[in-house]
Amino acid sequence: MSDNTITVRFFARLREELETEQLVIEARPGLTAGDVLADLASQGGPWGQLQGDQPVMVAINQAMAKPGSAVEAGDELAFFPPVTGG
Amino acid sequence: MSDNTITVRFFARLREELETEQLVIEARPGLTAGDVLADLASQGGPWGQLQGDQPVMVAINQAMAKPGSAVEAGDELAFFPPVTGG
Amino acid sequence: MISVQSGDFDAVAEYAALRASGAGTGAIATFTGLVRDSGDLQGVTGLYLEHYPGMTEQVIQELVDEASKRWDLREARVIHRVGRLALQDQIVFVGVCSAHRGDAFAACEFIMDALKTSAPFWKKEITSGGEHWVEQKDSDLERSQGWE
Amino acid sequence: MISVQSGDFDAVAEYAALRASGAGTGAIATFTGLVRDSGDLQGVTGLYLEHYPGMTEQVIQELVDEASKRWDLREARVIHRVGRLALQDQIVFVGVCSAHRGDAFAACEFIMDALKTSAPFWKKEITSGGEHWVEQKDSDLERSQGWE
Repeated sequence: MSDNTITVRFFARLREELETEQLVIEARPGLTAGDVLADLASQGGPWGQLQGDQPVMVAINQAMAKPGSAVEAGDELAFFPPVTGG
Repeated sequence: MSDNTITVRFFARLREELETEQLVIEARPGLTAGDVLADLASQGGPWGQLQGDQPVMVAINQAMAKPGSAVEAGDELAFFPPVTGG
Repeated sequence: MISVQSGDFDAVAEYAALRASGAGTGAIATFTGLVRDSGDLQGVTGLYLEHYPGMTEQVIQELVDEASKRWDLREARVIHRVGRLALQDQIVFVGVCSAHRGDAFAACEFIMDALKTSAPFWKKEITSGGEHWVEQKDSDLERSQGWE
Repeated sequence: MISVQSGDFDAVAEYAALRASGAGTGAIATFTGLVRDSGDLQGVTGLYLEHYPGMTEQVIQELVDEASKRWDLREARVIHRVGRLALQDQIVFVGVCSAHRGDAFAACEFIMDALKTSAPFWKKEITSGGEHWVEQKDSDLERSQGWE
């Protein structure tokens, strides 16, 4: 991971529908998980669902977070559907 | 079991303290489990506890019963302390 | 399957039997009780368990039937040992399977709680200083009454 | 002991490990989840389970730690499988031991309920007509919220 980037990971239905397991974005001051969601959703197509009706869960550095949580350079940000284990 | 008798069984602490596992009594019209307890308790000594402070449970023909339950010829009557299994 | 026995049981075989109960089973809950060193007296070295042959098995069957009415149960297996047991020995096994997790947990706990308060078993603690019959605990009665 | 693994687990060995947890253990409660044929769609032939390596294990550890704060727990073992599973395969195992029966039941059920709503696992149902990701059930959320 380079100095000024954030790794973004997708799981399960999102990973499949976005056809993306992982991507890397630039960090910027004041960036939140919700900003990243909005940026990605603005690409349209399947990405639009990141701001759609279905809930998207957020984790930062493998801990549950919220759309308002700040993300910084070096962070691992993840988006996924509500969990359905067990 | 003869025609006009009731078998009385004791378990656990009662069996040990009464030094009796089983005895046979005569049936009589209108007899209840409580009457049998009273008759046995009147012998005194350890038998007194059948009408003492500690609860005595009653079963008739291997089903839980009450002191007021009727016992008839051929029945199996049992007295025992509250259960402590598991 | 209900058994009151002096010999040990094989929790492994019991689990295998529960698992074999059919394609609709999604949840298996089991409980095993062991003899432990913290009874009413200090220094417990073992237990002696007595039952009322015939009545005990019948009461357990009624508890299982009651659980089957309240919850979706595919199979229930209850084993209770009697006779002399040492520390860490297995005393009791209750295993149930159901389509649903909540039913499996509830039925298993219900049967176990009811077993302690309704089935004719009596437990004597054996200590270095002697033996004594265990008294019924209010906490067990309360747990069981919580189901009524 | 917490494990997320693609291979099957041996409920027998897990039970033996729980039983070996020490002389203060009086109660062992276990839960096993199996793949069953009654999901959201008819004709389920199997499941595919995905997780978030690293985060999943950490979340499960936190659930076990939380259970240890609430109840007397001697040992807890949690195994969750991932990858492709067939009907009747074992998916998840939660086993706990405690001095007390009530604590064992409560901790086992709490961990299992929380696992379903908090740990990053996603389940896809495989049917003869295709595959689809399972949606979270309100009933699972409610069960878990009951513990809060």
